This record gives sequence, C-alpha cells and structure tokens, in this order.
Amino acid sequence: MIKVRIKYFAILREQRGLDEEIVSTRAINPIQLYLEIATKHKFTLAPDRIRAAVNDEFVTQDYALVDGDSIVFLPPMAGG
Amino acid sequence: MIKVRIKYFAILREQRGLDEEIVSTRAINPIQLYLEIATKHKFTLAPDRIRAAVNDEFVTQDYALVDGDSIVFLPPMAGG
Amino acid sequence: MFKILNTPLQVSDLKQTLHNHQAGACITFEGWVRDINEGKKVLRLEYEAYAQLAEKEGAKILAEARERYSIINTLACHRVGLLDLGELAVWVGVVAEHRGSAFDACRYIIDETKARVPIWKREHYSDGARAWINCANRGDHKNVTR
Amino acid sequence: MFKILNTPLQVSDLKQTLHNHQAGACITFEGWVRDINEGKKVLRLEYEAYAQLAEKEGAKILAEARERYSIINTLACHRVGLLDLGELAVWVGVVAEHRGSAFDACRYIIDETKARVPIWKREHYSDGARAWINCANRGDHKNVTR
Repeated sequence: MIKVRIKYFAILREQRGLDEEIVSTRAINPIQLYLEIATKHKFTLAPDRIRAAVNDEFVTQDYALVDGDSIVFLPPMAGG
Repeated sequence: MIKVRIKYFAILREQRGLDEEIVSTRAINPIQLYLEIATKHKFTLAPDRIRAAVNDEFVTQDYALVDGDSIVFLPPMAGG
Repeated sequence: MFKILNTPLQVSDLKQTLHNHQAGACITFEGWVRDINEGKKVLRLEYEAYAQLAEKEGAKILAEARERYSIINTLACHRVGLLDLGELAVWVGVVAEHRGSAFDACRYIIDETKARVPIWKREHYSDGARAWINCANRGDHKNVTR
Repeated sequence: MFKILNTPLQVSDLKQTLHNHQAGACITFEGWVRDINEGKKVLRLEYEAYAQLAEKEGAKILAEARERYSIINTLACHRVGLLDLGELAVWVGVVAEHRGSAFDACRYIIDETKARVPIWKREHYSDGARAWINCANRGDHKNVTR
C-alpha cells in the first residue's frame, strides 16, 4: 500500500464532491488508480479519455506510482 | 485632341512636382499617355510597372480615353 | 510567458509588452464567449484550470512556436472563473518581422493550447443546465447536470 | 468597411465595432513601422494613398473575404502621413464563430491589401535618404533621393 494525494478538477471534482484527498491504494500506476476510484465514485468518464499528471508533470498511464505522489486525472482539455 | 486630368501620387507626384494637371493629348489610351508624359518628365518607372485608374476605377491599359477623363497612374502598391 | 488569470484580461497591457522596433507584424487571437454552442443557448461560461501544469505546458507551446517559426516575441493568457457573453477567455499575441510567421505561430499556439493545456470549460445554458465540454461519455450526455 | 485615415489608429475603438455575441474568435493583424528594411536603418515611414480608390478596392477585398470564408464581420484601416518607429500603419480585424476561418480571412485581407490597394510607402533613412518602396526601376535605385 502507498499513500498518494489525488487532486480533482472540473467534472471529476464535481463528481467526487471535493478538491483533493489522500488515499491508500494498491494501484501501481495511474490507470489502475483511476479504475479503482472511478468505480467507487461512479465517475462517468471512460479511462481512455483521461490523462494523468504526477507532481505537476504529465505522465503516461503506466508511470510507477510511489508513496507521496500527488496525482491529477485530467478530463479532456477544453480551453480556448 | 482630348483634354484629361492627370492626378499624381507618390514617386510620380514627386517626379512631376505637382499633384495634378490638365493635359491635351492625342493618346488614345492610358499606356500611350503614360509614355508621352514619362518621356517629357523623365519618370523612372517603366510602363510595365504602372497600372491605370480612370474616374476612380481601375482600367486596363487599352481603355479608350475620352475627353474629360480623370486619370491616375499607379506606381507599384506598397501598403501595409 | 503563458499566464492563467482569474481577472479580466487587459488586452492593451498585454500587447504593450510585445512592442518592439524590429517587429513589422503583430497577430492577436482572442477567444470570446459565444451565445450558442452546438445549437444550445449559452448564458455564460465557466473555465477551470490546473494552473501549475497549464502555465508550464503553455510555456512549452510558446517555446515550440519560437523554435518552429521566425518570430520575435509571444505571450498568451487564459482567464478562469465565470465569464459572461462576449467576454475575453483567451488571448494570444505574436510579433514577428514579417506577417507570415506571425500568423503561423499564432495559429499553432492556439491550436496546441486547446489540445494540450489543462483547462476545462463548463457551459451554463438558458434552461438552467450546465455541462462540461468534451466530457460527454460516449455521447450519453451524462455530464449534463441541472 | 475599409478606411484610410491620417490620424493614429485607435485599436480598441476599431475592435469594439466588431463585438458580437455570435463570435467566438477575433483575429487582428497590425502592421507596425520597423526600424530596419533590407538592411537599411529606417527612421520613419511616409504613407500616401489614392484614398477614393483605396477605400473602394479595400471594401471589395473585405467583401471577397466574407464570400470566401465563414466570418461574421471584418474591418480594416490604413493610416497615411508620416509615422514614427513602432507606430501602427495598418489594422485588420476579423470576427467569426470559429477561429480557422477568421485566421484565413485575416490573412487573405492583408495579402490582398498589400497587392491591390493603391497605397505607397516611402522610407526615411538615418543617412537622410528617402526611397519609395517597390519603385526602384530595374534595380538601379533611381528612386532614392537625398
């Protein structure tokens, strides 16, 4: 088990009902973690539509999570 | 012979030394008229680099001049 | 520099910072809040950004534009928060010696910004509904809330 | 509308006239007086226009842009007279629902304006010489006067 901080934005923040939380997880990468929390909180966005950032950098979905990481799941961008 | 008004702009105004004049000419079209005045006033621009406008409309160089026309010889455009 | 701001963008101040005596062309892009999107009447827009990463990725896009195109300077800002119709959401300015590269760079920057910078948009409609744009899941409109 | 003006162009007033709640994108082009042209140091620029025909031909270009591209509105102004370094010589603004057609239309308008609108430019150099641009005859620089 590792502990990571998850920050939520936009539709995920709304569906989760909070801005951030610290979770204990057995997920070894962002995609596993997303599947875990998406099921729990009934997120509507399919995992293939989500990108991940760790410690304010984009990462691939197979990035190896470490204890203390701060992770953000990014819904499809819609700036402009 | 017809009488036409010639208005000068930019390098032609400078080389002619005036803004406009009325001339009597036997030229039947703009290109003939330009050759006539270019020789007389030592204009440096070759006739193939000049366009013509008559009565505030672009015309082709074989436009048939009529008495009272107001003609402008246009040096190469350089706006912007 | 790519800035995320939560206050109205001051276009003349932004453009002022780009002034340069070598520059012959300045192209600006402004993204305004429109009243209709895909047939639905929009009352206002809400933008939200992951600011740290947005400014970092935005700066990367500006650096790419400087490498790809012959430009002198560029600056971009994106506003976040609630915006009314007609308000300025995003501004991109590019100055260059000649216009061709300024047009190309400006277009590159706004295209890449929309694709890569973590900013999200929620439309507020006249019927009271709100929806996060690009977040419908397989077209089922589950993202619309009332 | 395409205007020839002999006073400084007021960009915010110009852009204001293009505001529209259907518009999602506004592209502007500004042509500024540069300090160097083809290696020569420029002190100031002098623009002269055949105003009646310039405004008529300019309006035609704007109408062509509206026909070719899906845009909502467009406006262009060109200043004449003596301009200092950094001053704004020409302004083109285009608003559209979407940015692609606004970029294309803006580029079309400035390209066509430079090619077709009867406006002439004389550069004043630091050595006291002046030259009408594009008027050298067969490269002999006879148009340079001191």
